[in-house]
Amino acid sequence: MGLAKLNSLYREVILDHSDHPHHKCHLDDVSKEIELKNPTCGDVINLEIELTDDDVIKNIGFTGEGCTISQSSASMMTDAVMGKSKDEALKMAKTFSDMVIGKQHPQADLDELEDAAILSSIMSFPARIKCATLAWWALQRALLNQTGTGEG
Amino acid sequence: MGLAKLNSLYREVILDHSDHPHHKCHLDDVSKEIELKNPTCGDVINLEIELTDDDVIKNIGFTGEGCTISQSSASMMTDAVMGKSKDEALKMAKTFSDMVIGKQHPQADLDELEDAAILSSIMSFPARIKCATLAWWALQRALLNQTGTGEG
Amino acid sequence: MDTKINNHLADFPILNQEVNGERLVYLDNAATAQKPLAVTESLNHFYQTDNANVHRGVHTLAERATEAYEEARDKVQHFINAAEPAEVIFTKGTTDGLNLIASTYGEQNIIAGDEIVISITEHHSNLIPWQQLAIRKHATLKYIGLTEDGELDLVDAAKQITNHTKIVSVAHASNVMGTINPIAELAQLAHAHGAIMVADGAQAVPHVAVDVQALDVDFYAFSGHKMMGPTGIGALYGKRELLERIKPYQFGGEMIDFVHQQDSTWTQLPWKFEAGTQNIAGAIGLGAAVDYLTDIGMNQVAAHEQSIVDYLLPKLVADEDLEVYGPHDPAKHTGVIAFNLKGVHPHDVATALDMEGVAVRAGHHCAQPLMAYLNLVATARASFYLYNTQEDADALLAALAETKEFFNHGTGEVK
Amino acid sequence: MDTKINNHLADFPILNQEVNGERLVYLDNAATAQKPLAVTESLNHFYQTDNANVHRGVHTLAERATEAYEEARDKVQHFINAAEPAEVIFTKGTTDGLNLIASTYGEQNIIAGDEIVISITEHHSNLIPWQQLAIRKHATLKYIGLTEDGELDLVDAAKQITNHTKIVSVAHASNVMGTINPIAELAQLAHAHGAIMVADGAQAVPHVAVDVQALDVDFYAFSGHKMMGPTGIGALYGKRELLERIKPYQFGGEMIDFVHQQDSTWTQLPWKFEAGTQNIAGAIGLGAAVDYLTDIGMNQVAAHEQSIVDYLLPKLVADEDLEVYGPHDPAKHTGVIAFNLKGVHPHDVATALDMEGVAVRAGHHCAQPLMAYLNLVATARASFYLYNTQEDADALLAALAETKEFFNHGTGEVK
Ligand SMILES: Cc1ncc(COP(=O)(O)O)c(C=O)c1O
Ligand SMILES: Cc1ncc(COP(=O)(O)O)c(C=O)c1O
Repeated sequence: MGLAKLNSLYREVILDHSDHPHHKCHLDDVSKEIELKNPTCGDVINLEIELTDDDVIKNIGFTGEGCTISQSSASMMTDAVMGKSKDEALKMAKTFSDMVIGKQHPQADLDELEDAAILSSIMSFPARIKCATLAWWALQRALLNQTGTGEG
Repeated sequence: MGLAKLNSLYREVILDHSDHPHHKCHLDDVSKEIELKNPTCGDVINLEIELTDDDVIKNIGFTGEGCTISQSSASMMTDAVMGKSKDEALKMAKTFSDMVIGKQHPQADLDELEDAAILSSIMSFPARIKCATLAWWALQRALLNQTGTGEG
Repeated sequence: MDTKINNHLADFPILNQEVNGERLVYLDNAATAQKPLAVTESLNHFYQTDNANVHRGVHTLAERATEAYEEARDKVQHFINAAEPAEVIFTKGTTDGLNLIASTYGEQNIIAGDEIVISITEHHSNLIPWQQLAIRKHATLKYIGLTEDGELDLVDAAKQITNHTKIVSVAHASNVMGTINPIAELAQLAHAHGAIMVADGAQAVPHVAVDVQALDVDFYAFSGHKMMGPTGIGALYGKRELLERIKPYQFGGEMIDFVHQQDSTWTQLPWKFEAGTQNIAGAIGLGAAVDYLTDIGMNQVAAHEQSIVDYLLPKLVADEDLEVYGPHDPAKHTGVIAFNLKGVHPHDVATALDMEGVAVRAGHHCAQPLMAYLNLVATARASFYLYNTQEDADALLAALAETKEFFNHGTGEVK
Repeated sequence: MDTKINNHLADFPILNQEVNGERLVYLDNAATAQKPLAVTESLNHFYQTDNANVHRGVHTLAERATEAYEEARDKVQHFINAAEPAEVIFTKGTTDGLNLIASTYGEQNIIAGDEIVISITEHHSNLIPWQQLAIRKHATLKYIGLTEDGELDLVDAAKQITNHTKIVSVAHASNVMGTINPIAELAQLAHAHGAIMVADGAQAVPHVAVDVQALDVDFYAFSGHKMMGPTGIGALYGKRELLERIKPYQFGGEMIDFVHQQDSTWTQLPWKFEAGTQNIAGAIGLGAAVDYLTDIGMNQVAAHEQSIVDYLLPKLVADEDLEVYGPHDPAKHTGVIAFNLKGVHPHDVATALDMEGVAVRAGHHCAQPLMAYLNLVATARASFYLYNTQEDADALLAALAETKEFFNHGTGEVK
């Protein structure tokens, strides 16, 4: 039965995050904000970030709609970067982008990603990689003050 | 030996016409004139026709340069249409165009073409058909008062 | 299922494979069609016996290649019933053909204040070329809407098309709604207002008999790859009188008569529009696809697809967990069926179906304005062709049931 | 003749045939090249196992097709040493690529009074797009002339290229003169005057190692079919910075981010320039051709062709009945050799050679202004590739001798 293989992608934790996304909300104090769309599938993410004076992510929230993968990835991303410095968060975004295309990283880097590390399974589903990276792209672009573009 | 097959195209009469073309000259009295080029190979033919008041070809001459086939075809064409009425000449042009692409015509029509009928052998050399028809095209366009175009 | 069609399954070796451990059920035909052996063999034959560049060559291979290339044009001409081969221009595909018209006829004829009328269902390829032309020329781009049923609204068409309209361009068959549009009626409307009628035949030519003269279209573009021909080839039909009037689209070898340092003259139709070396093998392969379709008969092809739609569509429509777009009457629906599984994103649906071997598409189907109009982000889409069978329809239904189960009722590990 | 190359003859079944009862000697490679089995097999493999449309698909076949298509781009990138895959745009061929630049970069940047500089040897495909652009924009089209030897005159180039020059576009290798042009030097000249450098690589990429970064060209166009790839595919290299700046050429599916009713945004490189379904199988076949050439090694290919030229050219030059164009020094001559048999029209020559199985081209070779410049109407042209052998050169020499005999000294029945 083919669907059994779906369990390798849609692990419990992923379905859980997409059913009950964390930090899916608007913030009161927004330092950085971005709207990013994935033109391929129409998914959209709004990301709001509150930074402390010394560039630590004090709060983060996302809204928007999308598939299971993009929603749970956004949820897991917000969990992982909460309380991290801007530089740490950017490094994590890089680790994530590398991970999903199969580039090697030290285990310690992957551990940093917390739940998000489980999305390494996306590698076997190349057409879905963009769904997984959309939130991390948004994070990166927001922190670097880039505008939203189509590239999700 | 492959060249033996050339004899089927370059018959004695054809080589003769191309070496010693008939009516390769300018006329004093010109009723119709056309310059036609074959853009594929750069061949060019200038055709001058003197018509009587009742539209009979009183004199005809051509100049220009081209390959063996186009030169001899022009020579044979001028022989064939000399003294013919405009309508007869147009009919001969049609017969010739049909003949070289293999369309059937009554023997009487082919006989009208005189030496030119021998160019039916061009059928086996499709890339050379344009060389053979250039002069007849020029005749037709000149008689119908059309201008020269690239179509040779 | 008629046996005649099923006999053809053996012609498509690609369908005889497993993906993800399941039999491949290819239902992405609106994106591109599979190729029968007759087509790949025609490519092999050309490359291995006749390959040469066409038209200018005197040698034997060049003669053979030229003959095969022009014979392919004749086949296409007869397939769509164009009046003469010179009215058939080989292109890269539908997109190339539509851009050609917008950049030549459009560029030469549209002025500020003119209207271009398309429909809201248009594929981006029959939308953006006109949109950008309208922007360049300060013309107005207008959209014909849909009826409740999802069909093109002819009443609205009669409103949108006015005496300011210069070009009407509509898909002959929609790649999302599964509808056949009334091109002949639109052409009449357009002509009555002095406009020309362009049709995008990408989804029509592969599936129904098309007669460009009966439709009275001025231009008609389609792709080879969707009708089982090779990629990189398509054709643009144009009425001679219009083709004569418009300027060349690209410049280069083969499309000229005389080239001087500071000016040039163009050769006759259709070559005036075929600059440079064309996709010669592609054209010949397209000719083979035309032969293949003609052999079966387009009415037979259409009837076969209809029989699948008659079987499948009511079952999909009856499923309360599914939203099915376009007309729900099978008689009005082509083999292109867009749908959504409620509560599951179409990308997840497509991934799940793929795990069951069923290949469908998910996304906006290059029709973002239509998605916005329907208030959708994306849909899944199954699309059928002559080699699909009732078993394929059943496989889709079974895989959809499993997908529903997986996402909505738990997998044994979730929820 | 090196055996490594001759071992490859078996890869070209088309060469193993007789035409007109004689062994086929294919010397029309400048028009199009023959395809090794590796290329036709890559097409068969794609069509029979992976065929799907690329990019938007979620299903397995679409993933495989996308991967194969983008892998082909990577191969081309490395083959010409572009900095990144995004700088490689798939086109229909050289003509398509050059028209793209003229219609985008040219259209956006050329204004009245500007100069565009090309050379007198240009193929119509690298001439008419610029000529028509110049006419549209009231710009000036200037020509770089030749030295006595038939080489591009760098002294003249330095005169023609001025501070008014915006675009210089020259063939990397001439399809008539058999010369390699000094593109790097021209690029330096162009850049020193603030112009961009475009090169037409149609006759270079198949035969010599090309490094677009070393040449420092801004754009570089070439065709797949002349380098043993399929017809209907080619590539255009452009520096990212320039490609980012120019507007799309065609509009349609795949090249957009967002499409609204009245406006759209374009996606990133290289897809911004690839509207609609591309020649997917063609690109993959081109990738296979690149692999094939890389496997042999471009230096080996060039050396093999040089060895034939070294053998043949002096013999042709020594023949008083022949007029040989381009440099007479074999070291300066590529495998493209244009010539005339005195007193016999080149069309008659080509027909005669064809009777001997020897396929050459006759005509103006899409270079009418060059013909006028050289005071010629037409020439014959033999052009060699890696599968040609010294025996092929001998066959040409023998057939030429017979042709001379036939036309000049009687056939037993004439004169
Ligand atoms: C130098 C040169 N440029 C351009 C072209 C045009 O190439 P294509 O016909 O493949 O577009 C050719 C081929 O004939 C050529 O030899
Ligand atoms: C209705 C419609 N028009 C145009 C196109 C574009 O065709 P192509 O991508 O072959 O140029 C498509 C195919 O996706 C289509 O479905």
